Amino acid sequence: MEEHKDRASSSISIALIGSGGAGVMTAGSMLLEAAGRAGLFGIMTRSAGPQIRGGEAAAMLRLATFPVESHDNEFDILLAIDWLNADRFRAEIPLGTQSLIIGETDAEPPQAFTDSGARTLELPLKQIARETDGGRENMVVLGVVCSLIGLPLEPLHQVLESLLKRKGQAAIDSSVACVDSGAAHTGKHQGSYQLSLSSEKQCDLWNISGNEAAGLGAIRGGVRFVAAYPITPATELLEWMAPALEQVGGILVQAEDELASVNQLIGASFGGTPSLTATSGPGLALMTESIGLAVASETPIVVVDVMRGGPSTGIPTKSEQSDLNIAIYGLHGDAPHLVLAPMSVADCLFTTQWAIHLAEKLQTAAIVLSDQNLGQTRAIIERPADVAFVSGRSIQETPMEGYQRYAVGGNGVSPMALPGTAGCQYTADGLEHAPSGIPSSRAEDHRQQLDKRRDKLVNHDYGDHWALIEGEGEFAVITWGSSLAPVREARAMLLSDGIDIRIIAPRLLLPVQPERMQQALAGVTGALVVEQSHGAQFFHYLQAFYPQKFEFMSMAQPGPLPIRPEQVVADIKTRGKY
Amino acid sequence: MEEHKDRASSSISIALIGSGGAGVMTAGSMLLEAAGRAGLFGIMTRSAGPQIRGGEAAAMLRLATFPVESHDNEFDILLAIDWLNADRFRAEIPLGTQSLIIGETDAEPPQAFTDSGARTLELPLKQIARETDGGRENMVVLGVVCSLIGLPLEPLHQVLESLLKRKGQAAIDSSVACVDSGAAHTGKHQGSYQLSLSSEKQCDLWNISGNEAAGLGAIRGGVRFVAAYPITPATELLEWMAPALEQVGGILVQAEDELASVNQLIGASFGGTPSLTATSGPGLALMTESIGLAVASETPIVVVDVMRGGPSTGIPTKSEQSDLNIAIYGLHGDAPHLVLAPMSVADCLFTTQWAIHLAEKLQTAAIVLSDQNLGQTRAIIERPADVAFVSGRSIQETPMEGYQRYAVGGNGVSPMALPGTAGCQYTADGLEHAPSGIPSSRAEDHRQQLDKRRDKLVNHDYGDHWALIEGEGEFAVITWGSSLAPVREARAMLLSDGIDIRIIAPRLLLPVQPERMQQALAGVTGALVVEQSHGAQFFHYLQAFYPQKFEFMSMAQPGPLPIRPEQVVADIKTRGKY
Amino acid sequence: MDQTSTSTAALKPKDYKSDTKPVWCPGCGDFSVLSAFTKAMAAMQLDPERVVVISGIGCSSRIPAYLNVYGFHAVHGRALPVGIGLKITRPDLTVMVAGGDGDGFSIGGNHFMQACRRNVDMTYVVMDNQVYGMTKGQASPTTEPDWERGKLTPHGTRINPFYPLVIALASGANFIARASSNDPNGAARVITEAVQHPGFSFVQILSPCITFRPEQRDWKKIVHPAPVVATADPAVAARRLMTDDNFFIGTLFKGERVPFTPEFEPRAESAHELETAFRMSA
Amino acid sequence: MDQTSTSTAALKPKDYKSDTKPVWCPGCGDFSVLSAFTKAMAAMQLDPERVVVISGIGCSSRIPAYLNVYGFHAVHGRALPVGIGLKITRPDLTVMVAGGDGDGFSIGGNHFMQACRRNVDMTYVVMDNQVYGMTKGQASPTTEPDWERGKLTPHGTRINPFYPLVIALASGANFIARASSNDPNGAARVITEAVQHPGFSFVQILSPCITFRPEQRDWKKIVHPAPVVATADPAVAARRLMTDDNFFIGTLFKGERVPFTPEFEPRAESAHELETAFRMSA
Ligand SMILES: Cc1ncc(C[n+]2csc(CCOP(=O)(O)OP(=O)(O)O)c2C)c(N)n1
Ligand SMILES: Cc1ncc(C[n+]2csc(CCOP(=O)(O)OP(=O)(O)O)c2C)c(N)n1
Ligand code: SF4
Ligand code: SF4
Ligand SMILES: [Mg+2]
Ligand SMILES: [Mg+2]
Repeated sequence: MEEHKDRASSSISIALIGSGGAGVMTAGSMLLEAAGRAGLFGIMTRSAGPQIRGGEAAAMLRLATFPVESHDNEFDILLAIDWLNADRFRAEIPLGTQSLIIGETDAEPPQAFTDSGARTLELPLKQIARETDGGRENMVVLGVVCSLIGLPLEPLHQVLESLLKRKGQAAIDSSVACVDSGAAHTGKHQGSYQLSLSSEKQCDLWNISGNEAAGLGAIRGGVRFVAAYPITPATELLEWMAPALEQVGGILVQAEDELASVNQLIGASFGGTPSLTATSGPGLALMTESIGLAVASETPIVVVDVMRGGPSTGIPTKSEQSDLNIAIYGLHGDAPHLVLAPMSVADCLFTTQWAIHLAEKLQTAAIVLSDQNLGQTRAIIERPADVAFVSGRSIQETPMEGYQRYAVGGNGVSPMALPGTAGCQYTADGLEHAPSGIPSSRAEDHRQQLDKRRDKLVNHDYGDHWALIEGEGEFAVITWGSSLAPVREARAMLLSDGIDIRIIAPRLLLPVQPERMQQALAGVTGALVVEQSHGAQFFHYLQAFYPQKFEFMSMAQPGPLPIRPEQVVADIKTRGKY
Repeated sequence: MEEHKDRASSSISIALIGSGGAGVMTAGSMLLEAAGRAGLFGIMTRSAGPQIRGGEAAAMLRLATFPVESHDNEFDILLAIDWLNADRFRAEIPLGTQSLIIGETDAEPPQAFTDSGARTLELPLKQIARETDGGRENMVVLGVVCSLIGLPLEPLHQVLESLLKRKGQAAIDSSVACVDSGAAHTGKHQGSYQLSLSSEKQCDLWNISGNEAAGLGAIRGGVRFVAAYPITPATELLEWMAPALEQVGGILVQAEDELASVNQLIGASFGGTPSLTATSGPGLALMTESIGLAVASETPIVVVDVMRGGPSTGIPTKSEQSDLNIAIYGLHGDAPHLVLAPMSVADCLFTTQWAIHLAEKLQTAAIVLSDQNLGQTRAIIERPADVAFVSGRSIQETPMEGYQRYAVGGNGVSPMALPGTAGCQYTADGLEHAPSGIPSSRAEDHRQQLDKRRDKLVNHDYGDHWALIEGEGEFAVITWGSSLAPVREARAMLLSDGIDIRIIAPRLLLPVQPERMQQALAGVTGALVVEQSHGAQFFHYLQAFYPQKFEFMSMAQPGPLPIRPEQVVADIKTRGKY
Repeated sequence: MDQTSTSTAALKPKDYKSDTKPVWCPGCGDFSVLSAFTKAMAAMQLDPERVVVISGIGCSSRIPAYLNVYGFHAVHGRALPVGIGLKITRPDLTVMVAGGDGDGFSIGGNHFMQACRRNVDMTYVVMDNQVYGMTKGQASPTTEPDWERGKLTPHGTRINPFYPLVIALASGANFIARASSNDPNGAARVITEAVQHPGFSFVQILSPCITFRPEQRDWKKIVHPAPVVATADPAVAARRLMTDDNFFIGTLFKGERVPFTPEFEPRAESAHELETAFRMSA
Repeated sequence: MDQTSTSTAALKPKDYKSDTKPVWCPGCGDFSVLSAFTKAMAAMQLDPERVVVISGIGCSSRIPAYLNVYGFHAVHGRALPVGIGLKITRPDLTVMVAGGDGDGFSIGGNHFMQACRRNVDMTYVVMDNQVYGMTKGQASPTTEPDWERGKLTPHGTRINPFYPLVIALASGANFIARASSNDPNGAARVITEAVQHPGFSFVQILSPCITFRPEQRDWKKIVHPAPVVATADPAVAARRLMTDDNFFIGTLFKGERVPFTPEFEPRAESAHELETAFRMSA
C-alpha cells in the first residue's frame, strides 16, 4: 500500500441509499466503473434489508488514488434517493461532522444520521429527473456525486453508453442528461470533496469481486470440475464459474446438496481432474465427513468457504471470520489438511490458485477461507500477476510391478495412478490401510499412514507466500483474511503519528509454520490479535500453535459490522501501546 | 484407586484366543462374571480379525482385587484354543518373561509370542474336551484359568448354570465337567498366578460396559427420546437403550441417517422431552451443522460420540481420542456448547447423566466424548452412586404478555415455553434473532445473542466435577478420558518408587475453566500431556485455553494400541523428570 | 369446510397471523399460502398454542414466524425430522411442516421419502415454485429440464424432474394432494383435509416465484381441478399420476396405511429397575 | 452373453479377481455377487484398468478391493456422487457403483433418487440383504416391517418398506433389473446388460446375510424368473411393479431416456481469455 499524505483528497467514501426499485445498486456500480476508467481505485459493498427483493438498499463506495481494500472510518457523502427504512443502515454508515448528507428537498433525513453532526444538503432530485424524458433519480445522483468529488463526467458517459447499449440510444441520452443535470446542481459544494486525480492513468486496472477473483484463480490453477449447491454468499463464485468453465472445457454440476457436491469432487479428482467447490458455513459443516475421506484417501480437492455470520443459519448476507475453527479442526480423527485465507479481493485469486496447486501437489484437501466481505466486494484493482501455480500432481503414469498407492517414504507424497493406467489397479480407501490400500487396523500401518499424511504437509516448503509481513515495530498486530485491510489502514494512521507497528497476516493457516512465525516475531515484545469473531478463534489458534513468551492480546469483534481502522488504532492506544 | 502393595497377587491379566467358533468370547465373559461373583474387580476387552464373523478373536481380561480400568503392562497368561492367525494379536497382548503361554499339545505357539521369553505349557485341550459328552475346549480353558489363578470353581458353576439354562441341563453338566477337568490338568502350575482373594466379599458389584453405563446415565438423567443411526462402536449403547427406554415409557427411533437423528432430537426437545443420540466420528461429522442449530435455537440435546480410530472411516473397531478437535471446535460460527468426557467405564454413567443435566439446564448442545475403549470394555465395578442430576429445564409454564423466548439479561438462560402453553407462541430460529426470536441481522442483536449463549455457559458453576485431581507433586500429568486409567496406574508405579505426581483430568472440556485449572496447577513447574491421538489435540487445546509460564510436554500416541502404564512412567523418566 | 360455528369465541383466520411482516417480494405466491394456512386453522378451530409449524430454509420456509402458533425455523432440508421427533414425543400437538421445493426435494429428498415411509401423523406442505428463490434463481428438482435461466445451469438442468406426488405415493404417504396459491380457499380446504387425515399427509402447493420465474404468473390459467375424487387405492392413484400434467388441483389419495404411533408416555418411576440387570448376584 | 472369443488374450473371470481375501462370513451371498461381477467383466472383455468400482461402507461395500480393477471405498452412503463426479469427467471409463441396502437406500437414499434422475451412464448394483450386516443386524429400509430381530427395532420397524425398483422407475433410472446371488451366471448376464445399456442402470441383487438373516437361505426357493421381457415403457413397467412380490428375477425396464452427457474436454489454452471481462477498457 502506498502511503498517502493527504487522506482527505486521496480517498472519498460515498453511500447511496434508497428503497426498492430506486436503483442505487446500479448507480453505485456505474460510479465504481467510471472511477476505474478515470484511473482511480475503489471498492463497493452492498447492504439490503430483510426483504428478498424490492426492499431498501445501500451501495457503499470508497474511491481512492491508491488501492483500497476496506471501508474508511467514516463516510464523506451520504446520498439518499428516499429515506424509507434508511436508518436500518445507520451502523454500517458512520458519519462525522465533516460528512455531507444529501437528500430530496423537504424530505427530512432521519435523526439517526443527523445526530452525527454532519452537514445536510437538500436537492430536488425528483424534479431534476422529471425534467428529462425518462429521467431517473439514480442517474441524477451519479452526476451530483461526480461533481462533488471532481470526477470528470466523460468516463461516466462511456460507462452509461456501454452498459445501457441494450436499452437503446434514448435510454443512454436520458441518463446522460440526468447525470449532467445532477452535476450542475451542486452549486457551492462542487468539488468540495475533490479527489486528487493523478494525470498518468493506471493502464491495467480490473473491476472484479472477490468471488470472481477466486473463480478465476481456480481456473488458472487448473480446476476443470466444480460440483456445488448454492448458498449465500458463495453463490456468485459458482455463478461466475458455470459459464467460465465451459469456455475452458470444464463443467459445473449443480448437485442435490453439499454431501453430493463434495463427493462428486472426490470422484472427479480420483479420475485426475482438479476439482473445487464453494460453500459457506452450513455447507462446510455438511462436507466435513467427506473432506476427511479426501484426506485419508489422499484425493486432492479444494473447498472455498465464503464465510458469513454464524452460528447455524446465522446472518447469511453479512461477513464474519467465525469459521476458522471448523476449517482448522472440524474433521474427525487426525486429518491433516490445508487451510488458506485470502486477504484482499485481489488475493482471492492468488490464494485460491495456490490452494489448488498445493492440494494437487500434496494430494490432500484444502479449505480456502474467504468471506462475504471479500467475496461480495467489487473492487478496482491492479491487474493481478499471472503466477505459475498450476496443478502438478505426482502421477504414476506407467505400469509398475507391485504398485503401492500409499507407499511410505520419501517426502510422503506417493505417485497416484489414474484409472486407465494398466497394471496399477488399486482401491482408494477411507478405512485405514496398508501401503497397498488394503484395509488394515494394525498399529504399525496406522502410524505409518498418519505420519505420511502429516509429514507430506509439514515438510513442504511453502516459501514466503505463507504470510504477509509488514513494518518493523516491536509491537505486532497479527491478523488474517479480510481483517488485514483495516489493520493496514490503522498502520498508516499510526505511521503518520510516527509510530510503526509490525503486521503479520498468515495466508497459510494450516499446516502451521512455527519457524517462520518465530522469525516474523523476532524482536516483538507484544502482539494484538485482530479478528472478526466473537470467540476469539484466531487468538486461541495462535496460542495453540505459536505460544510465545509474551501474552497475546485479543481484539475480537463479531460481524456484521466491519472492523474500522480507527478501532484498531484506539485498541492499540488504550492498551498503552504507544 | 486403592494402592496395592503387591501387584503380582492383586492383579492378573489373561488373554484367551482362538479362531472362529472357538468360543473364546463366551469363555471370557463367563470368567469375568465368575470373578465378579467371587468378589473380584475386572475388565474384559475384545479384539477380532477383519472377518465380519467367524474369524480369529481374542478376549483380554484383567482381574484384580481393586477396581481396574485399563490393561496392565503385560499379560500373565496367554491361552490359545488354536493359533490360527493368532500373531495378529501380538501387539495387543504384550508378554514378559514371567508370562505363561498355554496352547494345545503339539501346536507350536507363534514365534511372535515366544520371542518374549515367556514360558510355555502344552495341554491336551481337545482331548480333555472330548472326554466329556458335548464337551468344548473353551470350557476346558475356563477351568485351566481358574486353577492357575486360584479362583474357586463354584462361582463359575453358578455362572454356567444361569447362562446355559436355556440350553438345558445336559449342556450345563457337560460344561461343568469340562471346567472341572480343565482345572485338574494344570499340575504344578496350579495357583502359580494366585490372586489374593479377600475374604469379605464386595457386596454391591456391577457387571457393565461403558456403553451400557452411558445408556443408564442417560435414562437416569431423564432422557426419554433417542433417535439414532447404528455405527460401531456406539451401537451397543443404542441397542441397550432400545428396550430399556420402553421400560421407562420412552422410545428409540432408528432414523435413516445421522442428519435425521440429530434433527429428530431437536424436535423432541423443542417439545420438552430430554433427548440424546449416540454415534462415532463419521456420524458426529454429519451432525455438526444441526448441533449448531441446537446451540443457536437454544434447544437442549446430547450427542454421545464413542470415538474410534480416524480419520474418515478409519479403524471402526479400535479406540482413539482423536475426535477432541471436532467436538470442541467442529461447529461453524461461534457456537458455544458443552463437551464432557467420561474417564472410566463407571464414569460413563455419571458423565452422561451430568451432560444431560447441563444441556437441559443451560439449554444448549452437549457432546459426550466416550471411546471404544470405555464403551466396549466390560467391567466389574462398584455400584455407582445414584446422583441427583436430572433434567431441570427452565420452563415458561404460564401465559406471559410479550413473552420473549430469547430474552437477554440474568444468567443468560431464558425460560422456554413449550408448545401447548397458551400466549407464549414463538418461532425458534437458527437465523440470528432479536430476543423475540424474529430474525435480525442487526449488530446489536447479534452481539447480545452471542453474549447470551456464551455467558450462560461460562457463568454456570460446574463445581468440583469439572475434573479429577489427584496427587501432590510439582510435576503434573494432564490427561483425559480413557487415558486416565493408565496414567493412574503409572502414578501408582511411581509412588512405589516414592515419587508423587499430580494428575489433572478434566471431565468438562468445554466451557474451559481457567480459574479452576490455575488452582489445580498451583505449584506445578512442569506438565506432561498424555493422550491417545496422533496430532496431540489435547496438548494444543491446553495451550490454546490454559497457557502457562512453563511449557507443556506432549505424549501423544494414536490408536489402536492402548497406552500402557509403563509407557507413561518411561516417558516421564526419559524427560529427566524424576 | 368454512368455519360455521357462531360461538363468539370462534377464532378467525387473522387470529392465526402474527405481527411479523413477511420478507417476501410483493406478489409472491407464498402470501396466499400463508392465508390458506390461517384459513385452514380457523376452519379447524385449532388452539394456536397446540399447533407447531416447522420449516427449513428458503423464502417459503419463512412461514412459521408469520403465524401465531409455535414454530421452528430449522436448517435447510431438515424440517421433516424435526417434525417427526416432535410428533412422536408430543402426539397431543398438531404438527405441520412447510417449506420449498429445494428444501424438501433436493437437500431434503431423503427425509421426504423416509417420512412418507414412516407415516407419522403430520402434514407436510411444500410451496413449489420450481426454483430456489432465496438464493436468487437456481433450478430446483421440480424445474423443467430445459429452463435455461437457472444461474448454475445455463443450458437447463437436462435431468429428469422430480415428481413429488409420485415419490410420495411410492414411498407410502397416506394423503396426497396438490393445491394452488391462486386459490387460497381451495388450498385451505386441502390443508384442512390433510391435517384431519391420519398419518403422513403431503400437499404440494403451486406457489409462483414472481421474481425469478415471472412466467409462473400464468399458472393461474393452467391449473385445473382433478377430474375425479380421491382414491384409497394406491394402484388407482398411481395410474392417475401416469397421466398427470402436473397441474391438476385436488386430493389424489387418501390411504388407509397404518400411521406410526409408538406408545409414548414417559414414566419416571421405573428407571431404578433397570439397574438390576447389572447387579452381580453373588 | 458368455465370452465367446477364442483369442488367447481373452480375459477370464479370475483375471478380474484381486488377491485380497474377502472378510465376508463363509456362505455370505456377496461371494456370488463378486463372482457375477468378474463373470460380467469377462463377458464384456473390459480392460481391467478402464473399470472403476466405487462403494460406500458395509459388508457388501467391501467388494472393490476384491476386484482387479480400480476401486474407491468411499464413506457410508456417498458412493453414487463419487461415481457421478468420476464418470462426468472421465467418460472413457466404465463406472460401476456397488453397495448395500442400508448404504444405498437409507443414508444414501437421496443420492439414489437424484442419480436416477440425472441418468449418467453408469451401473449401480445394490446387494440387498434387508439388513445392516456390517453393524451386526439392524433393520434396513427394505426390511419387512414385522421383522422383530432388528436390534434397534424390537417390535419391528412398523414402517413401509422401501421398494427400490419402484423408486428407481419413478425417479428416472434408465435400466432396472433384479437378480439373485443364488444364480451368479444370471446375475452376471444382468450386470452385463446393465453396463451396456446407456444411462443410469440399477440392479438389485438379492444377496442373503446368512449371519443375521439366516432365513434368507430360503430365498433360493422363492425367487422366480420374471414372466415377461423387459419393457421400454415406464407405464408398463410401473404396472408390472404393482404386482411385484419382490422376488421376480430379471430385467424390468430398459428405457430410452437421454443420458446426462455434458461435453467434457478440458482445453487449457483459453483460460487467459476469461480475464478480458474484468479489464477496465479506459
Ligand atoms: C446447508 C445449506 N445449504 C445451502 C443453503 C442455501 N439455501 C438457502 S435457501 C436455499 C434454497 C431454497 O429453495 P426452496 O426450498 O425452493 O425455497 P424458496 O426460496 O424457493 O421458497 C438454499 C440453497 C443453506 N441455507 N444451507
Ligand atoms: C456416517 C456413518 N454412519 C454409520 C456408519 C456405520 N455403518 C457402517 S456399514 C452400515 C450399514 C451397512 O448396511 P448395508 O449397506 O445394508 O451393508 P451390508 O453390511 O448389509 O452389506 C452402517 C450403518 C458409518 N460407517 N458411517
Ligand atoms: S424470490 Fe420468489 S419465492 Fe422468494 S419471496 Fe420473492 S417471489 Fe417469493
Ligand atoms: S454379516 Fe451378513 S452380509 Fe455381512 S459378511 Fe456376514 S453374511 Fe455377509
Ligand atoms: Mg422453491
Ligand atoms: Mg444390507
